[in-house]
Amino acid sequence: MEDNKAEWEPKIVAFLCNWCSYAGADLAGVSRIQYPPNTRTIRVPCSGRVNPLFILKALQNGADGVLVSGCHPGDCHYLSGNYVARRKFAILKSLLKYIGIEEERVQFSWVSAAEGGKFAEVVNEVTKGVRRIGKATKLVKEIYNGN
Amino acid sequence: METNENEIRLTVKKLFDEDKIDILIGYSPGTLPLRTSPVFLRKEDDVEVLVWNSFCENTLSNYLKNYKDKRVGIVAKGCDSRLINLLLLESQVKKENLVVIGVPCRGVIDRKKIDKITGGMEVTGSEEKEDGILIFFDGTDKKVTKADILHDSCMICNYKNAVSSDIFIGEKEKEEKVDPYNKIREMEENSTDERWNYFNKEIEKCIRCYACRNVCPMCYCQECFVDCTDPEWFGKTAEIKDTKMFHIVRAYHMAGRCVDCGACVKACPMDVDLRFLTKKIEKDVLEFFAYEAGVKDDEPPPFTTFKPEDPQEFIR
Amino acid sequence: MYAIKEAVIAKEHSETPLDITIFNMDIRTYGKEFEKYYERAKQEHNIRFLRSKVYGIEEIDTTGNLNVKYANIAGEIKEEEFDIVVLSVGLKPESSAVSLAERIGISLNKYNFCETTPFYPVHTSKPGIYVCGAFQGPKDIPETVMEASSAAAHSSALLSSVRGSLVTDEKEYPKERVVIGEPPRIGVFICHCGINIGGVLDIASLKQFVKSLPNVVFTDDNLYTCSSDTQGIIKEMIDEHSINRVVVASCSPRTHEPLFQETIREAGLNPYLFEMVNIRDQCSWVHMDEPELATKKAKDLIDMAISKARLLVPLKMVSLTTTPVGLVIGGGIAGMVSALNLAQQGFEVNLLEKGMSLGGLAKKVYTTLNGEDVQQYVKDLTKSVTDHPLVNVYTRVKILESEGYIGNFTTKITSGSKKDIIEIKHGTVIIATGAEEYKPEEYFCKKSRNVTTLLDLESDIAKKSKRIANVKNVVMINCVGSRDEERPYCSRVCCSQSIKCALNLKTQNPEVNIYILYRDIRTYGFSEDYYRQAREEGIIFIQYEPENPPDVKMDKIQGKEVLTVQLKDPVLGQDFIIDADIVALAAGTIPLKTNKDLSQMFKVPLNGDGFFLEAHMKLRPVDFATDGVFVCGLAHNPKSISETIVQANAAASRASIILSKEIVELEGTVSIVNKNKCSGCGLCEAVCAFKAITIDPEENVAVINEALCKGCGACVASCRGGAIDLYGFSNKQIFSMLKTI
Amino acid sequence: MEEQVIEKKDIKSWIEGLFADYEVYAPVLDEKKGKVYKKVESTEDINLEFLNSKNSPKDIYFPQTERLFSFSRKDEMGLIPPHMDDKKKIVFGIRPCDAMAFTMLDKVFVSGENNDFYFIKRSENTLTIGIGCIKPDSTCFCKVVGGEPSSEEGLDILLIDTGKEYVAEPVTDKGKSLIEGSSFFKEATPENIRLKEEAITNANEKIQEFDISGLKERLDRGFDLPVWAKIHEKCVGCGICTFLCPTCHCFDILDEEGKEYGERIRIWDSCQFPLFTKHASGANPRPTGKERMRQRIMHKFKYFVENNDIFACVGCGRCVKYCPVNLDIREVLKSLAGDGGGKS
Repeated sequence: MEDNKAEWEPKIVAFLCNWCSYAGADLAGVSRIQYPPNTRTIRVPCSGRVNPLFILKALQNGADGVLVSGCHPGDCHYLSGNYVARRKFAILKSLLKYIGIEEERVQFSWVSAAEGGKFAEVVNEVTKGVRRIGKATKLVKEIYNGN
Repeated sequence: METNENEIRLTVKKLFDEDKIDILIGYSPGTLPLRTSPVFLRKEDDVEVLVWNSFCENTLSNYLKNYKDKRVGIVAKGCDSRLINLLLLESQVKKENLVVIGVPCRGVIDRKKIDKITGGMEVTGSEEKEDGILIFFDGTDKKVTKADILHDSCMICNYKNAVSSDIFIGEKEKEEKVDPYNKIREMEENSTDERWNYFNKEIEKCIRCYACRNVCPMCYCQECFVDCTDPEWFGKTAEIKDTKMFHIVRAYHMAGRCVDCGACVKACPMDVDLRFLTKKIEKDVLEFFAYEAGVKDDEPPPFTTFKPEDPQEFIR
Repeated sequence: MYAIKEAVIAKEHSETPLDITIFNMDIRTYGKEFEKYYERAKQEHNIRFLRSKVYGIEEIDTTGNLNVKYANIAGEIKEEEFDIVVLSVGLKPESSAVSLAERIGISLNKYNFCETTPFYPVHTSKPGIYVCGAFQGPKDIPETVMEASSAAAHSSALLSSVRGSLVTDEKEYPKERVVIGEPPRIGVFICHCGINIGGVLDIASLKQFVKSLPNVVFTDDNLYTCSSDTQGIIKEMIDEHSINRVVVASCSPRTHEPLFQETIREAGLNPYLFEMVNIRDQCSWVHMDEPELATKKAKDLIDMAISKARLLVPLKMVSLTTTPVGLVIGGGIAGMVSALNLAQQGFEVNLLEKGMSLGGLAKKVYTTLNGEDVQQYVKDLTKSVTDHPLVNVYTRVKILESEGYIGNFTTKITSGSKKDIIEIKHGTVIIATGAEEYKPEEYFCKKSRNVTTLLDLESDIAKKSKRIANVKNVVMINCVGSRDEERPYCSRVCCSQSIKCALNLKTQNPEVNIYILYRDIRTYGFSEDYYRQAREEGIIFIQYEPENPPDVKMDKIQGKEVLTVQLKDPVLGQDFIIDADIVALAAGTIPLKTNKDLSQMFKVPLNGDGFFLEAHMKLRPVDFATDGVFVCGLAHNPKSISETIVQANAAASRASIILSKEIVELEGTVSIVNKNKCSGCGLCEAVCAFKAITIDPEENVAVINEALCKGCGACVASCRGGAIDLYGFSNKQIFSMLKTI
Repeated sequence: MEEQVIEKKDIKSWIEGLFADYEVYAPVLDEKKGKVYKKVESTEDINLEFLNSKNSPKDIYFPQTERLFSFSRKDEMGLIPPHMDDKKKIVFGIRPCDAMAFTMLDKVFVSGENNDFYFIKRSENTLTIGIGCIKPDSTCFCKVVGGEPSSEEGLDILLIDTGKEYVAEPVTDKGKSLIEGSSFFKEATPENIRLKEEAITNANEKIQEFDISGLKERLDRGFDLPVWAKIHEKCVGCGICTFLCPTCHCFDILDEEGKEYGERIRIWDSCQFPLFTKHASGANPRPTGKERMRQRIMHKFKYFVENNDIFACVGCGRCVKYCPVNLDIREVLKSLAGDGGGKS
């Protein structure tokens, strides 16, 4: 983790479902829509694959933000993966807020394969939000490296 | 109370005599004041050791997992009966192997509250009276009304009687519904920093003995995520960066599965306010998915199902 | 419908609250689930629907707004001001289509859409040429998709004798190298993609960085990694450096992963020992102005991919042999048509009918809207089905049980009076169980012999029965048992039905007065012609609102039964009474109760109304999420005979894709259970949309059916005990990626 | 050096003076954590009412989490030493039983041939000032396992409360010099000594005793006693008893990996956890609570005795008091020693 960097660039882990949001991100590329280079994508088959523990692990490993994006309700390539995930995320999101984690840290979106523009916009917003609240510290676990 | 105690003994005796059960899980006198202790009776044992009083703080349904293929009789408070429903839903127990002896419960007392009353002085003796508890300490004695020393989760309990049981002992307790979430609402009102500080102050105390997990009937995983080394979900140290994660995930795993029996807080040697987390999730599950854990034995738990109209304001 | 959809979306997306009015004559939400959408548009989104005739729009000079002049239902002239007016315009065939038709010599109808007939809805006038989509007539996506599959079905029927004859012989792969136990030896190939990547990212420093990473034994950068010569290089390098994991940093895995997997497979590596990094579509193309940060991002992405690659394991692709035999449930038009097509494609088919004989609901239908003889069609169809050597027809069938999965089903039935169980092995299932006509409680239907349903009236007309001999006044009431609380869907065909009967009755007896009481006339597509014709022939159409439906009274005068229908005329705004000799009810189409059993037996869902619910409303109109099971006909939704025929052939076409393969190869990325960690809580079973997980009652642990598993990972993410994992996206792999954040 | 006395009123000022050179650990009544041992910033925090703290002070020598070293993923085997705190410490107000536990831990970590660098570093830097238990709890049973309320084992100084004063027993040279360096102490008068003896006898009477003479012999042939199957039945397998125990010393060593660096860490472990003996293969020689409970008892009252001729138990009573299901080790010992009793 480049902590002692002069100007801090947020690192945002983005879990994108293969069939909608990842395709949406590709479309943003094909349409050359520019957005901030702060996301680090992890492609997953479905937002339903995203175990909330992944989100926590990302935060513990020093991610400044986490974005999980899937298909719009009803469009899930696996029929109900995003519905099942939505319940878990609702609970996690609320719990994190409750214990005092800034809401901007962990965010969710539905982005379809046709919404390249929306994807760029989401990354914009998320990045802005994370910049606003600054570097993550609350859940981060650092490894002692001699200094 | 005494009458119920006798009825429990008779019932159990009968169950053994009629060979309905192989083992009975109940309460026996403790070795310390204000305590009782779980007891496991077989046919040959003496049912007279069974007790039922305000010190029966343990959540007995936690032991069902140890007797999966035995015919078990169990003394069940309201909370236990709800937990049994959940264990049935998650097929951790077999209905046909179970005889649930429901008891009306007026709540159990919180030793930690008494500790406050005695100013930390060791309690050397206790007697239960109809209208309260007589405690002896530091050469003196003091009568305390039960309301002042009831366990927090008992004070807001809406299910004083077993919600479902094969045999019910005595008269049903009156249940007037109370709002269990006042404390949580107050907490939600606090600022982000206040909430964060409170969370840290509490979690800081954790020594990671896992008592909270091990006394919980719903924590029956063959291998807890926190013990898993491949992959190592989270660090194993007792430092707050790791214990935080343990408690967040533990609470998350309780979503729709916690009946607020209070076993975890009662067990915690460091007095960590674990209900601060579990109760919040209980509230969210109710508000988001209109689900109350263990009240019915046929209602699918929240994470096993979904509704197209589930809340999603938080999603862009 | 399109207008409603746009209106709702507009409301959802606009920052400021929108007032939307839809000026309309009739609302034609006859598609599956459309009626509910319409209701939500009214109730939840408060979109205003105004039954009216717009006769002018003028710009208001001062505001530039638009002033809409219209006549409302009562004929009053009104004006209203709007910011924007959107026109719902119709569809017309492209001129190119017309010239094409001329060139290939297929005839068009009077609107220049391709001419077809009700029983041959995708056949052009020229044998061997089929039509599908909007060129045949205006239509929605699902109809288009169904027609496409249907056309394919007919084509492959013609070509079945030469199926597979052009397939160049099966590709041979080298024996797969065993890499288990070897330490990871990773080869990384970075693509410039011309200037698409190289123009933005600092490839040299990427390469430098990658070299420094543990387990990387070879790094290369290519102008185009996807080019065929680079494929050659990749294969060589795999041998030369005994690489056992390959990482390609280039474009999107969604488009190129298969290519590279193919390549490494040709080099003797399991195709799943491959990981791809998208440094173009999701990096160089979208961060053009920030080359440094983009390069940094690319490094991280590659680092993540490599850390995942270290943990990649060879996956076995499950392949199943299939039984090339079809099973069709339901012997109505839908069932017979799909059975026949499968047979014509050369597959053995078993056709199951619960009744005594084939024909289904169509046995009660006599003509199509344009007067073609349905009974004759059913007779011919039945004959060709029963005569076909490849079709085994079973009647009076009871289905006892069915088990298995795509390519390998076993279904046990009894047939006829015999008790003995017939066991059928088959590769696919087509559910064509149909539906039935609603038997109304309303309007004395069950009490008076002069109140009847359209089906009965139709047979009266066909048989010239004396009940209708010299009737003077006939009243038809539409939407009986449809579009109400209990059945909030449109039965789609009743409007045409009543118009059809009205016209036929009128031809038999020009004197008769016919009143059609309707809510909206939904004669979509070319049926509109007959609506117009009906009005021309003096059939009286009176619109009513569900709030005050027609009021039918039954009295006895001198022992003779007298029916009167009372209704408020929306135009004149006053009540009026018709003495009706016959009251005919356009009773809705309702799903069979027995659908529930089938849905459980074959693990396929029903929608809220009780009809079968396809995998995707628009794009997969005959498929189910469960592979190898298909649906067609009224079991899917109310529809016309033509539409049924189209969907039936579509289902056959989809089924034939499976039946024509000896083996189906399934993805290796499936879930796997670690028994020792599983507590058998059943959460995974509950969240699996594909019914791929069951709990073994003995051991009380989850068991995955790899043939049914689609690898979505919902079960994995749900498992508290970490007992399930997903090949290709394992917890460990994702963790390793997170570690490199 | 003879016994000394210090007036109670001076105690705090004495400790105050030590803050300059030492970190001071003492019993505290923490409004959130309760009765605990911890580092104090001012003498105000010290609470000598409750010497029987919830946690034992063992973590001062043997912290629950210890960084052994860090390493870098980049260059091969780049080891980075941890920061070791070499602050001098005073453990004030420690109970004799807890102090005795320190000597017991010495036998584990300072065996002569393999010495635990981290443990030794800490113990060398630490001074222990004990206070005799004149108010033992009902759960105390030090005498049963060879201790007593006024034991000097493991202490540098022992204080006995005689009402107005404390009588101070300098046990080690470290202790002597600490007293000599302070002006608050004066020679104990015979009266002081008498009061001290009196206090000790009172305390001794208060400590409950029971007979475990049969225990050794019973355990020697006791590996397969049927009673094991019952004893553990109510145990939920948590780590409270082992983590609060002043003598339990089992640990686990693991690596925490980050992107570029990793750490090797030592953490407390508990024989009551299934994972304690679980093999990588998944096999577990102590599969159930029965084996784990047996191990805990056997280790404390047989194996350790055989190796070091003392019990690995000082009778502090913490496991009795804090067991969530009231599994009372005294009852276990009685039932094993064949002294009848034993409700479990």
